[in-house]
Amino acid sequence: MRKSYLLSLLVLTVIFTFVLSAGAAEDTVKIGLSAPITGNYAEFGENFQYSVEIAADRINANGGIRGREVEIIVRNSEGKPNVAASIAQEFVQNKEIVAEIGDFTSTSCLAAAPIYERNQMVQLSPTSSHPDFARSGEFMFGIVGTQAAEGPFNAEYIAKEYLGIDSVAVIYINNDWGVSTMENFVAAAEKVGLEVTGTEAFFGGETDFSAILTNVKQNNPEGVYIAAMYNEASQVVNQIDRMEWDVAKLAPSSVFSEQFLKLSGESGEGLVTNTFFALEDPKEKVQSFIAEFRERADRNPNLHAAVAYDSMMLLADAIERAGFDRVAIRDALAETENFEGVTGTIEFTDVGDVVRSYMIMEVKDGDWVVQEDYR
Amino acid sequence: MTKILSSENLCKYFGGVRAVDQVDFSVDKGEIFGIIGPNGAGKTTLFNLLTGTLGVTKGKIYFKDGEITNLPPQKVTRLGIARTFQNIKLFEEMEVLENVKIGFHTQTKTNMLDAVLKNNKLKEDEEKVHLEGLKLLERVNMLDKKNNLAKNLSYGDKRRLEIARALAVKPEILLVDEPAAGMNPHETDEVVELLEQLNKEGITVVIIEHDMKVIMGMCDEILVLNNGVKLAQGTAAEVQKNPEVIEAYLGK
Amino acid sequence: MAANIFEKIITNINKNKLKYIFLLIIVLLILPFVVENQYVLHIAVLTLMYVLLSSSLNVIVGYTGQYNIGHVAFYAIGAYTAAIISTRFNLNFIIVILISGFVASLFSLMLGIPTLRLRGIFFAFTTLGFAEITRLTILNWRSLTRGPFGIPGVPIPQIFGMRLSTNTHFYFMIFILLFLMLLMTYRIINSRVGRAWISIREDEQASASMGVDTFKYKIMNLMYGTFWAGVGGAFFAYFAGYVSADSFILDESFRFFAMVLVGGTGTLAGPILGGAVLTILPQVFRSFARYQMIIYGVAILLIIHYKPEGLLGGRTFKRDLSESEDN
Amino acid sequence: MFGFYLSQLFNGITQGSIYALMAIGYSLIFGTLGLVTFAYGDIVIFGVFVGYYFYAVLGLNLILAMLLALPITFLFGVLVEKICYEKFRKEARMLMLITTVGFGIFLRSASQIIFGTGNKSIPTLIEGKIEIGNLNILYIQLGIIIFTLIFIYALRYFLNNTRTGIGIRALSMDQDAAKLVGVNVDKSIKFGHSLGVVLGVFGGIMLGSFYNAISPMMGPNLGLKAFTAVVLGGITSIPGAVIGGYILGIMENLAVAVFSSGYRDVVAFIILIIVLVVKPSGLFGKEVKF
Repeated sequence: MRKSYLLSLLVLTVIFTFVLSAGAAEDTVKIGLSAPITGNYAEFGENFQYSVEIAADRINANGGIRGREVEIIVRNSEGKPNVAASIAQEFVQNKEIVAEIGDFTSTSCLAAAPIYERNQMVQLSPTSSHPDFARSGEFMFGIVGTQAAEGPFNAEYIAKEYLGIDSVAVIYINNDWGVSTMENFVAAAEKVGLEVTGTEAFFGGETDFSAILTNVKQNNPEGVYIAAMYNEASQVVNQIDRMEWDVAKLAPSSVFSEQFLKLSGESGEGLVTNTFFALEDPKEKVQSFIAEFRERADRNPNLHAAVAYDSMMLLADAIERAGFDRVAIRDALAETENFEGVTGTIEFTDVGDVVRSYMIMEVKDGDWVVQEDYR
Repeated sequence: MTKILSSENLCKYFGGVRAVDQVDFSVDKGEIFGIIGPNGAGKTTLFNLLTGTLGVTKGKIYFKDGEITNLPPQKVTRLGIARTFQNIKLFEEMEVLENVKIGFHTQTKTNMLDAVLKNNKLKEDEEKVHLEGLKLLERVNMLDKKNNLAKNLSYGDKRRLEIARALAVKPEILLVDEPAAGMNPHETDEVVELLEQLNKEGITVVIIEHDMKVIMGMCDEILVLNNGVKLAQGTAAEVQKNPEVIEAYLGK
Repeated sequence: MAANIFEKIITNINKNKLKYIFLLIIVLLILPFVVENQYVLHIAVLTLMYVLLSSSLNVIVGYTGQYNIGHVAFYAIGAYTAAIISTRFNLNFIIVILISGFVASLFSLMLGIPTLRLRGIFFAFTTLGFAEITRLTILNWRSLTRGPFGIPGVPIPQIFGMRLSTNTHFYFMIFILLFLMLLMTYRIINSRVGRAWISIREDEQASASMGVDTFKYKIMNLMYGTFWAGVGGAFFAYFAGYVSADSFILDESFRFFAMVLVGGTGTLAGPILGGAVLTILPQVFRSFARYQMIIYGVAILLIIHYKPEGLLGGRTFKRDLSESEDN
Repeated sequence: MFGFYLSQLFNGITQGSIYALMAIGYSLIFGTLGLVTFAYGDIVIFGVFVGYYFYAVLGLNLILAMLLALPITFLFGVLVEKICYEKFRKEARMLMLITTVGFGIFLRSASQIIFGTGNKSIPTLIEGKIEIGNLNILYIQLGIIIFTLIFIYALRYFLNNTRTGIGIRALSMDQDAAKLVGVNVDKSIKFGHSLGVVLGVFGGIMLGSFYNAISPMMGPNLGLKAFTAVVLGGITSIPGAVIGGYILGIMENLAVAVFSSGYRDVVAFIILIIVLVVKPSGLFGKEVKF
């Protein structure tokens, strides 16, 4: 009986190939979504998928784009740059796909960029914050704002002005995002006279930060800047608390999520970050997105989810104006003016990224509370 | 008669176990030399020491004019010492002929570059190895099985193939470890005949064997070991008369 | 039963090897002219690349029986060497690929000298450690490797003034590399050197008794295999135009290993089939998004259960590669 | 300065105690099967998630939920053994190596789908701490160390004095010989493997409870650490594995103190290679056939 395993596997393969290549209905407009659905970044990829699908369903409920239904083609990039490049190749080859949303990490976006650029298809990344990404091509767009903007804000307004501290240590995750966040923050700190007492790297998946924190504490900084995603950041604040170290805690917007509160509990109290998406934003479109997201994902959306939603809406807006031609979509996207998303007003710079303005947010009594409005 | 292989005060200890203890012996060129002793007497360990498979704890080993103590096995082989193994160590997933071909390793020179370029050196080597390999197989009556995998051979064939493989090394001295173990009388006779034939051609043979008929019948000289210690060395007749040997074999 | 047909096909292929090899080469040569879908070509390039990599691992694992489970390290070293050299010096890509292979080979020499004396599984542990050390060093040594950012902008290879930038160009590039690799390996395996390698796999002690300097041959074997891993890495750097440490995680090593075992160890054809199956399968299942890796894991388990000796029925390993004691 | 290294040493001991606890189960599995497994971390995390499921979804008492997870993971261990090892016991070791890799991939992805992709928080099992001078020692830390000691002695007793235990020990020395003296090989392997899994899951629960978080992606790293500890200390020597865990923890933390935090694992692996080259059987292991 065992012998039939392989054969059935082969048969399945053949069937799936046919299913995949089978033609689809003519009256849809296809958008590719490249996201890490499995692997270390799976939860972020999952956020992408929920948000983009919510947006697509909205658009379709309102009659689609130019009368056509939006169809999302999801591909799993596993968080690997070379896989993201293969997906890019698949997307550009499929003539029915008019633009792409993704990927999550900057390295994946950068690896896929040459292929999208060569084949003249928009790659709109919701989360790539590396300053080089949007610059890497005409067809590359990033909407989360770059670290070149967020770093100075965190150093100048959060650390110096809001928290009123003069020295800070940086703990950062050793990946493309973390290093870029650290470097931009450190550069900005030097400019505004914020002393950086030390930088310490860790690798994704690390659970024990006591050694790093002991190192950092040596120099007695007044604050700790935690350049990490919420899961590691919550570990860091937990362990700061366990050391009974009374220090100001600040972090980039990546920590803003419900999960952070759950995982850090009381030790997260007083952590300051920035954001351009707030759950208490009274705007109807924001609240209805939050409600819909909660219903599907059973949790509140975070910043990553919000920008993914806006990415789809932005593309829909551009396609509505430009039609279904890939190059025309690129031009329309670049010309976007005053687009009102759930993450505020979006307009692209000449290179294709967005200059964000930020709110200051702090964890108070176990909740994210906006302390200062956009500036 | 000149000495070809000998040892001086040879010892091998495994922790507290004295597997071979202060053994002196010498093999003369051209003879058939038997090593006997009860199980665990240290016969195979002695072979492993002589061929460099195991390092010695103390003592010296000489081959012809030079010392070979603790030389690695491949160097020992290059000097002209070949062996077979008690528990048959063929290259099981290789064909019979290929097994023999490896024996010619030391007599050929092909390196990786020659192989890649498929130059004359490779062709000459391959031709030589192929022809001589076939000759050796013919000698042990296995020509018809040249393309069988070694693992599929019968027990007797495996033993014979091991001897053929060892002969490919073109040894001056051949160490065979229980070549007739597990064979029927007819097969045993064949092996004895083969070894005697080889000896006539000038190869010195050292043999470990449990079958006393075989040993007593063919050996010029015999070394008796017991618990790692040498009991006696001499002709079959001398050994058989030695009271210590009788005691070791028959008990008190 | 249907499965028997599959068996028969395999036997038939084994019988008429030359014919089928010839046929396969013809098909592979025509492929890029017939297939217009760039995605399919892209996957075809990746497939040939993985076949090269799994074949290079097979040289080490399959022919000499050294458990190298850190093969990805040499792939990474090759890729990074190519990326670093080609972005700093204006060298022809053929030279860069060769240098990358040699650098990978050199690292394997450094690893092999102290560790190849270790028996079977212990050598495996050290290769695993080496793979992690390599990846982490790439991430840490920012001045040389740009750390987690990876190295973008690997120049487009050129030959005789022609820019090799399309999938078809890369297809022929990897095809030639793979062809060379297989031809060279075939010749070596059927020579004195290859026999020595295989004899080490079969029984190291007996091999030494035949006069084979087993340590030297193990080193040579490791260096030869890792040379091709380095070449594969360099090709990857050119093909992707971008290298980053995320591509060289331990999972990739296990993937090579799975390819060799799934196809069948110690045969030239095994890793070719294994490499192809395990490269194409995940692509086919990519649209299953979050179920993709589940299917991938199950597929490996099923194939190993169905055919422990590999799809093409290569030899099986002895349970113990260690030397048996005989006292 | 001295105080700094002292507290880093203490950090190392803390982390080492967790590695040590994880290494016990790994060592037992290694001894029983005679092979490394690359699914250990994933299996352990899966087990912890089973407990988490009882606690968070079914609303059971935390300790009860975690205790309930143990017999379930025992049964799960039997299943794993059936899938990954049973058929391949007489085959080459590398087949089992790849089946564990395949199973690890499968289980990790399945866990992400069943339990969600995000980190989950687990409350501390035992709250509170004692202060000695400048050092704060949490009860949970003490608990980890106490359990480690208990396991070493309990396992030693079990392996030396019970029928099943002696069977498992015989297996780790020589499977064929074990069979000859009447050990039920199949039952012993399954039992030994499952026991290792349960010990691992218990370690995982303590780990989750200490760091207050678990995620399906923690598996591979955890498995690699347990593996390193076991190889460092000496394969199949359970006290050796525990000491290996402590050495690993201390080395990693001192590496952060002396070099840079990025090189923490590099140092660990370099030490691993050096130990293997100098003494392949590990620091405290006996010479074994592998």
